[in-house]
Amino acid sequence: MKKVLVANRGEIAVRVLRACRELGLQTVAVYSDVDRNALHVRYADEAYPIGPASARESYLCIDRIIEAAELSGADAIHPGYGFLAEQSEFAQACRDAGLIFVGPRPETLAMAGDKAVARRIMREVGVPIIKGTDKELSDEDLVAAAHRIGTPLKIKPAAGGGGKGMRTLYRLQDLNEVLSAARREAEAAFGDGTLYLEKMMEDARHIEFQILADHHGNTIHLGERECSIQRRHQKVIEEAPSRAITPELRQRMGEMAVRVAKTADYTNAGTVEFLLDKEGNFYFLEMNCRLQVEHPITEMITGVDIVKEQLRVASGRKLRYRQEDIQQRGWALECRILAEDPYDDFMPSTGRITGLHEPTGPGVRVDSGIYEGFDISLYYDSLIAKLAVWGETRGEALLRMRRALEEYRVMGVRTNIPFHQQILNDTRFIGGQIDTTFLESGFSMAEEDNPNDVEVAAIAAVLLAHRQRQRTLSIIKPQEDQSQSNWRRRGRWEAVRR
Amino acid sequence: MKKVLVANRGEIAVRVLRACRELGLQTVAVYSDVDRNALHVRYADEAYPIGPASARESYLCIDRIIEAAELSGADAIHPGYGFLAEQSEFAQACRDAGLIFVGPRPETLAMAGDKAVARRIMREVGVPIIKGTDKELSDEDLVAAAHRIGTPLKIKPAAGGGGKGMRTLYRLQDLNEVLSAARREAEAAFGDGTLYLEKMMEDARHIEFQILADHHGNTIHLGERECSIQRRHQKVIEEAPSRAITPELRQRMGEMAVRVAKTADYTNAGTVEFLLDKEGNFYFLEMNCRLQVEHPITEMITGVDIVKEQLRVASGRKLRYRQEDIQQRGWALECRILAEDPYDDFMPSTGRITGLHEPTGPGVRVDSGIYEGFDISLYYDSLIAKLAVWGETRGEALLRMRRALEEYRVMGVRTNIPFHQQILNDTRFIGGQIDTTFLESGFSMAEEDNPNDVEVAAIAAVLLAHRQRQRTLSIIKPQEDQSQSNWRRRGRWEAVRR
Amino acid sequence: MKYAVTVKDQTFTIEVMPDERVRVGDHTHTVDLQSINDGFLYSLLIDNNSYEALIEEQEGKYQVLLLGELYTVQVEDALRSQITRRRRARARPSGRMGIKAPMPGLVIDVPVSEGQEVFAGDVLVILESMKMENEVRAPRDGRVNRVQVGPSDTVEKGQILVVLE
Amino acid sequence: MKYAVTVKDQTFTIEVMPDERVRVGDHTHTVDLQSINDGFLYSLLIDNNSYEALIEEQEGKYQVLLLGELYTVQVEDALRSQITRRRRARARPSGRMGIKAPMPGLVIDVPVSEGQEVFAGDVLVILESMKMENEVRAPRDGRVNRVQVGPSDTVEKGQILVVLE
Repeated sequence: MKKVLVANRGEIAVRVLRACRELGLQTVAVYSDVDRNALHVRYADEAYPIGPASARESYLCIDRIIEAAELSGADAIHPGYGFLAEQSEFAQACRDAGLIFVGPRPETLAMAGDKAVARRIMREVGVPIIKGTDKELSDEDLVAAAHRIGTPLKIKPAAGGGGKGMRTLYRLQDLNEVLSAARREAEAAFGDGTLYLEKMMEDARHIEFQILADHHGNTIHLGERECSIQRRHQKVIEEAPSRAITPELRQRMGEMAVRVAKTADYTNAGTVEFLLDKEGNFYFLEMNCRLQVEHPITEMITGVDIVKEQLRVASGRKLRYRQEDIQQRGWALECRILAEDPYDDFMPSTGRITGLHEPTGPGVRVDSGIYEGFDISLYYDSLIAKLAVWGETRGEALLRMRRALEEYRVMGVRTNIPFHQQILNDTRFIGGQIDTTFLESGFSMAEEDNPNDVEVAAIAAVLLAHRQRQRTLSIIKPQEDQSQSNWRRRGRWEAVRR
Repeated sequence: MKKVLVANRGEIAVRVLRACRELGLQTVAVYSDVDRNALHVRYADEAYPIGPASARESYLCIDRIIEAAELSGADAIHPGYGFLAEQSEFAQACRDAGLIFVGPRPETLAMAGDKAVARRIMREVGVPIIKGTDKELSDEDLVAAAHRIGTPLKIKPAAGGGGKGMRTLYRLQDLNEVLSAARREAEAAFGDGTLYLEKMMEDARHIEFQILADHHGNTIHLGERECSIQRRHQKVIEEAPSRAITPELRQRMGEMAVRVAKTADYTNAGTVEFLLDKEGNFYFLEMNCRLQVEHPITEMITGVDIVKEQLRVASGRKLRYRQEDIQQRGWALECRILAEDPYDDFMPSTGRITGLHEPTGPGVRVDSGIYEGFDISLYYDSLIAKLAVWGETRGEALLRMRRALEEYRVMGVRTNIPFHQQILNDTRFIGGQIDTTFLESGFSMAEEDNPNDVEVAAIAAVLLAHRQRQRTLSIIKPQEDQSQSNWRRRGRWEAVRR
Repeated sequence: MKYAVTVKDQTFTIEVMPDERVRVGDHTHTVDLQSINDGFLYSLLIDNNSYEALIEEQEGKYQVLLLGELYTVQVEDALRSQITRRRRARARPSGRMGIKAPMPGLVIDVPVSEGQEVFAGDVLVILESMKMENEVRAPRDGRVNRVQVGPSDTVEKGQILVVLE
Repeated sequence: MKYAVTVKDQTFTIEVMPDERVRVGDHTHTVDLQSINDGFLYSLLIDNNSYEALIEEQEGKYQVLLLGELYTVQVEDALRSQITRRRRARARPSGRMGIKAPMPGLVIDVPVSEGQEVFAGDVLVILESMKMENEVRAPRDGRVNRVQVGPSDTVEKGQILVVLE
């Protein structure tokens, strides 16, 4: 393996490019028309355009990506997460083109990728699963199954991952509407509208185990991540380890995760997701056959560079670690930084990043796909960066995360940073009393304000207003007009340059 | 301890403020007139002006800092490094004002702070030292001593630290000139022109041990740092651990470092510097009675937050670690990012930071005192940031550092980043064959160029020139004039606002 | 210069004095507001307390993001504020109502047609943005007067999608 | 449009063609230069190879920082370049020479006086900048014609400190 094409964009493409570079591998980026100046294009050794902005015509186009790999002479493709990462057709196309696919075999993807089928297979080898459906069903059969299982229940895309396209159903009469919306979204996001149902477990935690497996029969786990803080089935904050996991439970769940991976004949990095109830019972949810968004927190507590290990394993090497080599140290937290406005119902926010100051310093890691001057478009995921921190204890990590969030400044688009800040100030979160309903039950953006801060905000606004008024009254009026027409002219110049 | 005043500026003030914030302590910054918008002022809860730009009238003014502490109700002062950090008068003034000084006792500072005296005391308790002088001497006596010791020799400020004001003497006839320059610089930097001499050891490594000591008689070390890559006696790149140190040698040197600290009745964090020759003999150089610039690499391999431990120890708590709790993991490197031009004899470079992109991602830590829009002035140290990386092995750390340096973009001032990049490409450095003369003997900024890169540079320049010419010829001429006058107008507006 | 400053339901009378001071009620504070990098970011010292705020002006109001909280601040000339308030009281929403796109996006579906009766909460338009579907619902009962977009149209934030009457 | 481009002692003839291509010698390349954030930073694609360069124009030359190396590039109209070169050859240094400050700083000492003979390497001025002393030395033998600064003056980079003759 000498040259790796990264079939992705944004922070994860940058993450993979960094790993390649640190291994001395040459790198190839692919990009859609709106991503010419994206960070992954800037960081790669080579870059190939693969189509228009719409992901269906670029990042989801298997042919164009394989073509770019052939043009560039790449001998491997890393798919990142999302887009084509878990599509067995893509892994198969790589194999057919003689390219190493940095991920599991196409056969594994086909099996595990259909979450409904995966449920059945895991049940058969003794992995506990939640009540639900476990094969492709027509709408009619799904309706029948829903009545059998009862509400509340989850409707999930069989081809899904990352919480996309999931719906919760509380009233059976909403079933038809919810089914068609979920099918449409699944089709749009994964190119496959197959759905399955799962009884919703209340008061449960989302616990997942990171798996590494090589082509020589070695499979290990790197411990758990707790991902219960979710909004609309999207993980918002993750941590590792979990407060709910004792060493004994870690060992049992870890062994079960390894069994799941071995059953799926798994290779490369993957994640086994479980729900854990209050009694310590756990249930297999699904297997994510790719690098996970939240992999950095596992890297921070184990010292293992998961992406580098993916590349090594894919090139045929043995795992560098045995299970007993994996030692956890300290505590890590991750906040997903999304371009959405927590003060306006989490509406996506697009536009140019006009100012950016990312937190740094001890114990802080930022995986970012943006920079000052970059345009956030509406075409792709709203995840613009991940902020992860490490601390010797959960307490230190929490305080460090608060500090880092306070330092974070993004101008030009709205972000969910204030949302994270409020979660981190919530006493239940601080106490570790969390489950997957945390954000839906009883948590809302604070209404109560510190009276001192209200006055500070008032003073800040009045000083700015006063300054603007003074400027308008005296010298600066012409200056402002000038700068506007300047902008307009620059717009014209940009148009000419293209 | 509830509120801490940080008597410093730049990256180290930010570092200390972060630690305070993460411990829930309130923070107070002090600032000179040119630092109103500096990062440490922005990050602190409170900020007090203490005088004009010149450090002598602000950051070195004990009275003004004590006054700010009293005005703000701070109960502790952290001095950072440099400025007043090692001045016993300052520690004494804190004590007299009833403030906790986050550092050793004034008595320890007075003793260890005179490096010449410290040499004598350490020799007396059996610590090996290099041939030289060990008390305050007149110029006449220094000349006599120099003749006795012989060249090459080092002329060092007794009150010094951080390599400032050190000179190397190769020819005795230059002695008078070098002595007066060294005295002047020492006077300017430390307010004390006392000098001492030390025989220069060739082929030696600079190895230092990090010490932590509490007020209850517990003293431990956190292992070594290798700081042999120096230019004009300024450390440029540091690493931990050192390739030259075996576990057995680490134990012996560590025990000696602890003996030095105990002899000095040391409390808080400090560093014991040694020279290590090729035969494995080591010699005490000096004790740095403060937080060290390069402390992050020790933090990265031990997991100990040294600044937080400083604050805890200063408030009277016991050390949280015993010697056997300290486990090293992996390898860390640090590059000091300086505002100086490696292509123009390392001349200081000042001006406004017009663009900044700091590296992030796995294993990368940046401690920065700047941001886009900040003005680098000529009044203070040229250290604008520290880039540290961690890897499982030295090889991984090296490759990661290269990757991070490639990502680093500073616009508006020149930096020594290209210098670091070339050191990291040097085969001797990669092989770990380094000593304190590394940069002076046989290393220079590369003259040889990759022919492909030469052509790329030519194409880049010609495209820009062509674009500018097209612009001048057609539409853009008025635009350029406009934007210039716009700048001028903005300058005027700034003047009005003040 | 005196201003009436409203944050949520609180109104402050703040006097900006010429010498870097403000008076809020009976208290006088020394203030220093500095723009950081000519953007929306400001460093503010009030009597040696250091704050940092992102301030954006939107439709005459100031959105102040301070310590993780967003404050919408309205600043009016103290004299004129009474007049404005009276004028505002007169303005009333008309019977016709344009439903705006809450974000930029691609129209996936418009499950209503012109002339159709709709009830509050009914889905009017389905927009896709950043890979998520978002339903634009009717804020009140009414009849669809005009449908201004169709499937696969790209819309800007604030663009009118459907007019209700 | 043809240019003569000089980097160190190499000269390339580069033709910039209208369709995002350049010809260097016999080779034609597809190129795409994009300014990142309107600063000095550029992203450059040459036949799908991705580079990033900091480019600053200084005194008619381009300083290109690429992959940790600094290249000083001179770009001339291919036709005019010969004329320029001839003209340059005629220009010669005069006997009088202004010694410029290599950086901004504070003057600590000027150990020479007007009329004094100096030798190459002698210290003319001691400047302090960023806490380090820097000695400005005579680049050749000569006599001090004028001393234009004194101790505790603040000087800008490029300002003439001393004139040698």
